Amino acid sequence: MLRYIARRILLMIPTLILISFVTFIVVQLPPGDYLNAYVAQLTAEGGETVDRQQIEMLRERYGLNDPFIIQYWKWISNIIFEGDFGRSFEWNAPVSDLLWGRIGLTFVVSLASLLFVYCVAFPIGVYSAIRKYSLGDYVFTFFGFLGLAVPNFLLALVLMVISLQVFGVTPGGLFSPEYAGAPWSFAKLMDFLAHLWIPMIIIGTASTAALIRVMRANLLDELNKPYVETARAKGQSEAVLIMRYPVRIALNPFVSRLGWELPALVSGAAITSIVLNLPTAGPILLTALQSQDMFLAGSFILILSVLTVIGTLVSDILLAWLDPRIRYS
Amino acid sequence: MAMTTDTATPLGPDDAPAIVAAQGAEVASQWKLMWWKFRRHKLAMASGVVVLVLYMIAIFAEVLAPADPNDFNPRFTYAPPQELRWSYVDDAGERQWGLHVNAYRTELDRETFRRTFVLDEEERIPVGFFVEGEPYLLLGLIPATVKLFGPEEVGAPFYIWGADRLGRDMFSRVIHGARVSLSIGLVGVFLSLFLGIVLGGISGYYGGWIDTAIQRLIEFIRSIPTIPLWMGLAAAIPLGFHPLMVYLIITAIVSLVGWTDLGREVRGRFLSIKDDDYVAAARLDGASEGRIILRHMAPSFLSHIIATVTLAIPSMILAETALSFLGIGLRPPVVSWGVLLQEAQNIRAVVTAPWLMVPGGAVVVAVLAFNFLGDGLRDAADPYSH
Amino acid sequence: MTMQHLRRSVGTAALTLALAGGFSVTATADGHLHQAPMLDALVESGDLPPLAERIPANPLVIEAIEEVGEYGGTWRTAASSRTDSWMYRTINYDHLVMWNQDWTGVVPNVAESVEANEDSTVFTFTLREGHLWSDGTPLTSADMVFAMEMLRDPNLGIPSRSYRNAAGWATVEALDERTFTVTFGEPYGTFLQDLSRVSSSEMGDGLLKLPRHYMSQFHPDHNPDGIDQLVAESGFDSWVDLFNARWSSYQNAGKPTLAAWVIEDPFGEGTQVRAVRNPYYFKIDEEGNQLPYIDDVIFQVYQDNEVMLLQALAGEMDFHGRHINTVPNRPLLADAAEELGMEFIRLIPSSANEGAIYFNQTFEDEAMREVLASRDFRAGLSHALDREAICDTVFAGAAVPRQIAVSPEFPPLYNEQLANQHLEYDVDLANQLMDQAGFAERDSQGFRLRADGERITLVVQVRTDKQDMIDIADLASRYWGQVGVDVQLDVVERSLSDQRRDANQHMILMEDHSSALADAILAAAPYLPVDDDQGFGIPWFYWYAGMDNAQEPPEQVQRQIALYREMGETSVPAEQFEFFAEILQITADNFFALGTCSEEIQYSFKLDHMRNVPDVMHGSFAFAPPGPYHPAHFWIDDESLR
Amino acid sequence: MERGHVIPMNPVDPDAVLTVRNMKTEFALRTHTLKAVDDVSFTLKRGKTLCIVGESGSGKSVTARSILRIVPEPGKITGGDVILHREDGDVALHEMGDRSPEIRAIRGADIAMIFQEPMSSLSPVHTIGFQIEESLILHTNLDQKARRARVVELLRRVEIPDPERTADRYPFEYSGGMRQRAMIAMALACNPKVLIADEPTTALDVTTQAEILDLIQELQDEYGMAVMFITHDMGVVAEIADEVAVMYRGQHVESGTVEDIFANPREDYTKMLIGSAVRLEEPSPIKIAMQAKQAAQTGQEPILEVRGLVKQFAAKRTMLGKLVAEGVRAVNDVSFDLMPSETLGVVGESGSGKTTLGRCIMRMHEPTSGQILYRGRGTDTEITGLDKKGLRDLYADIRMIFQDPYASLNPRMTVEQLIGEPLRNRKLGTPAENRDRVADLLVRVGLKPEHMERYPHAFSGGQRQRIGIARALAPNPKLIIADEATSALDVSLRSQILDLLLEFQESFNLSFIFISHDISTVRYFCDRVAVMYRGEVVEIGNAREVCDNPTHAYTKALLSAVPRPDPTRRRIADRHRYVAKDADLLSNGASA
Repeated sequence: MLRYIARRILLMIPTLILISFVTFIVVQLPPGDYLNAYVAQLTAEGGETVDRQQIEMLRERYGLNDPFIIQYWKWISNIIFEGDFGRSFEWNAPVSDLLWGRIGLTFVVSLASLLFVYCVAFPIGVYSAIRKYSLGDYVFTFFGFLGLAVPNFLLALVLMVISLQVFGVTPGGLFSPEYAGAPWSFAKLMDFLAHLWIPMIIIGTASTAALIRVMRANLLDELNKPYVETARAKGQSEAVLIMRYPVRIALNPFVSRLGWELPALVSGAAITSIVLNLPTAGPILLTALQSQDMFLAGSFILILSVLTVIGTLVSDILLAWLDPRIRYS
Repeated sequence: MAMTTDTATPLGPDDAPAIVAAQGAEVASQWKLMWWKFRRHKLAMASGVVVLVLYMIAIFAEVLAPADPNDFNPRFTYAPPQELRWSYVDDAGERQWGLHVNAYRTELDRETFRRTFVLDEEERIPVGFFVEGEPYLLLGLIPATVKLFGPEEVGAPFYIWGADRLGRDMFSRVIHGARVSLSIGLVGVFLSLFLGIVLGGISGYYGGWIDTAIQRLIEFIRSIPTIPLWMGLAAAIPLGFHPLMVYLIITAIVSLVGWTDLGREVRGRFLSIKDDDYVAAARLDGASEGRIILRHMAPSFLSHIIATVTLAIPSMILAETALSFLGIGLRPPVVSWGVLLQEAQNIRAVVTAPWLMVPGGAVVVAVLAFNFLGDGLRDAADPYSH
Repeated sequence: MTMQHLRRSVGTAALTLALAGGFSVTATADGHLHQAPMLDALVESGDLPPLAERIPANPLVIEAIEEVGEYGGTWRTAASSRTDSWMYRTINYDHLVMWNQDWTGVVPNVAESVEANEDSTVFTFTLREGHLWSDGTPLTSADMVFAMEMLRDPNLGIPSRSYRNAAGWATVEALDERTFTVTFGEPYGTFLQDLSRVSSSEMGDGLLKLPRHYMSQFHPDHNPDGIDQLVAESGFDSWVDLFNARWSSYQNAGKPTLAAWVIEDPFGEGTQVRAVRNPYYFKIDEEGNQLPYIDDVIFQVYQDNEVMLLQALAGEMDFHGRHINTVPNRPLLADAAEELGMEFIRLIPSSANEGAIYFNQTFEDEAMREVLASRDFRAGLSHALDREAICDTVFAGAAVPRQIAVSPEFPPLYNEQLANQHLEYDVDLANQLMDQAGFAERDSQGFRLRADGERITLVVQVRTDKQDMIDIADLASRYWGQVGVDVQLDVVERSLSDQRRDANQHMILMEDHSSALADAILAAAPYLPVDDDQGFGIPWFYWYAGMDNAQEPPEQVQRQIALYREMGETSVPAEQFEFFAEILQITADNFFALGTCSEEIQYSFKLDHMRNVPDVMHGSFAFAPPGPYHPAHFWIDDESLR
Repeated sequence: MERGHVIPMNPVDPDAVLTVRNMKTEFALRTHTLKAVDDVSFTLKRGKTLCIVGESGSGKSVTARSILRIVPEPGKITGGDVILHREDGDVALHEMGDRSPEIRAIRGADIAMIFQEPMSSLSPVHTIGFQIEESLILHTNLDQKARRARVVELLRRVEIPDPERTADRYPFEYSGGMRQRAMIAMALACNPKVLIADEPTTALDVTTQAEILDLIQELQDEYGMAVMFITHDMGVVAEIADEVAVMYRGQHVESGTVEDIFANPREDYTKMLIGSAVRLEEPSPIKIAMQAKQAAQTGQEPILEVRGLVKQFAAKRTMLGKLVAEGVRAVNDVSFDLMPSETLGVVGESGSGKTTLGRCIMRMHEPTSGQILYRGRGTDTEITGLDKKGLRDLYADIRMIFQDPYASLNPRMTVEQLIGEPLRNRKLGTPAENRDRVADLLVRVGLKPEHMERYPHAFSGGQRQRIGIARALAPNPKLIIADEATSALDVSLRSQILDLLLEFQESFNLSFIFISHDISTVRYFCDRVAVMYRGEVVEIGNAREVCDNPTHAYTKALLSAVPRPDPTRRRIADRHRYVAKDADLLSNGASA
């Protein structure tokens, strides 16, 4: 088992290198650099004028004139050797100061949605496999797809307006104002959970349908495998034998999909966060990309990707733990 | 299995397979069998029809849309939908038949800066079929002026799905939006299909280190959260580009992520088929590599690919809306469902002009239809399985 | 309260702003000072010196707009980003001088008085005696000298327009503890006005944003020994990054300020910025109560203005005047107003134009420039637009047709011709003008041709972040199509748009401008090329500013620039207006740019319980509402919220 | 129909454990209702074995499942009585609901069942131990320790080595034989009165089969349970049955004691079944005739010479060089000659490398070393040296018939396209000519020309194999490699197909390499036979000699394990055993 994990971790390395490289290309693609955006933003509303020669000196200082590969190397080597993600131009702060809190919340939200999705998809998947082509099967399938079909951002906005008009509260954010600044406490946690469910559901709806289908399909394959009959011939009761054998086995692909769901959910979280005004990676990433705050944007994309790669790894390990065939080969 | 005797299923080798039951099945080709199997899938059938209709709409948008999607009208900003009526009571109190809508009386409230619209029971705008409209080019070549239906006098206010903030006809806009959104789905899918088949095919057919490499690549692409990737790439589009160019690039971006699923699918099929006896047999029949792949292998996974493709289209459509929402997708004057939704993406629309969210409905319908259709196709994809 | 003396001694044009009679604390109504209850405990415990020691000998006494208020409460509002001017205008508008409330001139604020010399090159400021930073450290001329040094430091690149002019950076000299001079190489008559406005950088009045005792530790020249360690601890790569991070008021709670509220929860992790009362604030009301009345200000930070709007609709915004106070949102707010007890405040709009269309007179392409340079052609285009329809459509009637011009609401600079020439919708006239301009020839599709037989295709560059402009451009292009002019929209992200503009690559540029009132003089770009915030002659501006890629402007434009320079020599508004009126006349004759609509209705909103907020304000960005109305003396008339 | 009552029913038969009367089970298919079990009656007696024999689709498995009421969807038990005679009185199973606790109390406790696929019948993700223990949990109230002890004991009883350890292993770590033993252990867990064995040995090699059959009989003697043994193999029937019930198309054809049935079968179908089994016991008459002819013409040189052929499958490694699969010598230094119009049989158990050998000759696998010399066309052709082009030509001379008539015919091509493929690829003649040729071939293999437009799915297994043969014959080959060509077919069909092949051999004097695990077909069909074991040819020689008095120990063991369709000559019990400790672990159930 340990060797298996070790091997998978080794295999991650090239992927990670590639990711970091592509990430940097992506953030470098847009024309111009941060300072152009900066000047533009300053001179907006007929406000500031900036000393062009000062800007040039800044450009020198930040090495924005260096060739791509050198910039990349500076960035990545700092990350690897010093854990220094560079500096956010726009925020005038070390990227790492901005990064972790939001990444953390992003993943809390994503994982919460993941949990939600699986908790919903599993029973429904099992049900619609066992009651194949029953009314319930169709109904669930339909709502599953409905969730998939409604764009997240639209759903988010409508939900917010409704909750304003019906309950008179704005569900935006992850904390109530009184807790926003406060340090973590039980009360804050409660408040957090109270805010969590709306984004959780909104983000979740998109993936549920797919997973229901996966569970259903797999279970259908398993349901008429001989070993089910064996168990039946033993005198085991339907409910127990279905959960113990086919479901247990159909679980594997269901779990192995976990790794692929994560990126989707993180993306969903990014968009939804913008509408719901969540302090996650999404909003800040968007602005960072727009203002070409490349180290910030780059680091966000990088970390998100790395974490999803790790998520995939975890799901693989989980799978190996679930399925002896993988574990022992 | 080598030595099959009858297991639970009563259909042993010598009961001729169940599929033969249908009339003339002995000479029924794969596609016929698939069609028979698909036909039994009612929901899929219905969805298939819906999809067909949607594409018809997209193709003949000019004919179906009563107005030019970009015709604005200051007097009818945020005009609510008009009700199509079949009859009315004339001054003599007689019920008269005749398709019409009622004109609005509208005034601007200087305090709230809202236009209030009151249906004018008196003034009727007769609506007809195949009426004259603004001239256009059908399919981009045939000059025509006829509209399927619309107000009999050109330019009379006619907003059955309401108007947007510039007083443009939502109905016409949604119809024209279908063109871009649906084609993005299609073009995108074909781009990814191309990538998927080429890379997945190579990967599956040759295997070995190429396979491993391509698998890594897929794994890698899939491990990058799509939205940030799109944000980055889309932010990189030179915005001076012609809208059409942007459209193509966006499609490319969307499919750049989408192809991986297809890649895996194709590879999977290739792997499973390439060791099948009948492929070996074909080789022993002296068939060339090319013929083996095209004549012997392709048909058996084509059907599966088609199903997968169908299931991939909705995600493309949704991706387009997501990009537009982020303001990094298509832009006006291009009219796509995504663009329309972005314009509905504000409280005012939700509260005071809900009809602006009709495009959302369109997206939902399209996505649902494609999914159910794909489902049906997938079930029918292998007519030889019992 | 304060008054402005315009003294004209023979042959000299000088200006002095001072506090009449020099108020003394005892002069307040009951002769006693009062402080917020929340501070009493601190004073008793000795954590805080008594009030008398905390405020200047002659604090600035604010005459309440409505009434003397009561202490307490939170001002709930919102912001959209770290660099959101709404924050500068509400809790940070304490410059050396400030606008007076009717926007006729400038009055002292942090400075007790200021005096300009004859040719407006030297300005002498006097600080208040015993004025303290929010951490209790005295405010002295030394702070000013240090600050100027920092502003000039080429390593840092701190944006601060006010202390630079055509001749470059100002120099600051300390005469004594409280008096110092700001000296410019060239006359800078509008210096004090410039100083009174806010800018889109949080710096605003730079001299007051860099407290020496705090910032000096981050500069190697002043802290040679400690700096390296500080950098190391901070996680930054260089002292520059560290310094630039530390001068930002909105990102570190630590930095002392002179403002009424001190940032406590800065930008960063959370979704809100919180500022609490500054116990050393230098303003009091007529009854000797130290301001501010309101305990703290909370800005909810939003990515998406729609969500911000929801907060307002939920009645969770006491007073707000940015992002969401748009015409499209008006109906929603109006609906909610009833039950929320919301009031609208009329903003006197300063809108030179919401859709100013600049024709690049210095466009590279020969043949095309010829087209753009034809006044008749431009006039023709102008007549081809049905502005009534456009403004009605895009602004729901909240904007009126006008060329790029000073608003009638500001008589001293209003120019009838500039505002209304070529305004009426007249397709025939339009065609006639363009024909006689020499572009009568048309191609098969009915589009007009240039002299060289090529089709005229106007490429209009618009910014993505301005939906109104995009709509206007979209509609305009249709009208122009009707007179046979082919138009292509080039919707471009802002920074790219500016890059192209500065590289003089644009053909036709669309921008929006305030500067329709007193601010016309300060942001004169729409009228003459003294800044790059315009699209008709970027190289002319380079010529004016003596930069590279310059082109010599035509004679009449040179005349404008000359007049502008002359205007710079006086600090007396009335005189400045005379010069500028002449400049505007030339602008009208040139007609390099045509306008579409200028907003007539601007508003912001507040809840009833928010008191001392005027019901009419100047809306111009440069005027920085509500800054000049002393947000420090706004108060919340609702027990439950205090 | 009255056949249901062929066995005179004696309700008070003291030994009767289970009585089945007029059982009916139907499957409602989309198009018609299939009577899978149609009015079947029989009795199971204590300590006796009832063999239900029949070909595919005869409904014997459904019968078994109907007893336990575990008929799969859309099956329905529509009538009949099933009565279990217990000490505490009779129990009417037919009155119980499919999911009722009553029936569940009986399943696995009174009546246990073992299935055909030892792999897929066990859950891959649960330990063998647990899966056995489950029955104990369900039907006994032993505590955990006791249950564990019982499991170990059971495993030991069925001769699983080192049961304490192996109990915690997963099925995929067991070999086919071991799995089936484990299944048996599971069935025996609660000392059932009735053991229903559904083709328990079909998927196993003969030697393994022999051992399993042994085991079952031992256990039966030991516990005195009644065994209902379902099989299609008359040999097995002859070996173990006390009574026999023959089924055909869901109907109960006839039954009686095993001796009666074999000695004087009444029904034609039974006769045919036994007949076709017995025929395979002797060389085909056609063959004998041919051999007589060949004896005349001597001094020919072989059409195919194989010398020192070796196939080493490379060990599989990951990118990081981790060993995934050990390398194996599937074929180890094999040499033989093949004369024109001669048939060489290659027998061996799964994993013996016989299939690999065939594929190496065709270059479907690249031989690691060795020579393959083909003399088919005047000149000598060194097959190992041929390039792609050369191979294509070769494939016209050497053809292959595949094992699985379902997998080897592309379901998406018409019969014409399938058979015409080699002609078309070799551009032999115009489409029209090819069409006639296909028609002709169809007739020769006993199908009709008008079948040309049909697709494979329209044909039964036997017919498909005929199509496969037609395809092989199409380009007038000289040598045909038949890999388990008849294994997938019912006994009655086998001899037909073999005879068909013999006809062709005669008329086109073809040579055959006939790969099979089934000794009887080899004896019936082959001139010479090579016995393979672990990649090596342990014995090669005249088919009859090898089959009747083998020299090599392994061959002996192999042959002696083959059940004969003759109840009077039972011999599996006293068969030779070839001692190779890990032989069991090596054979993996299904043949390669």
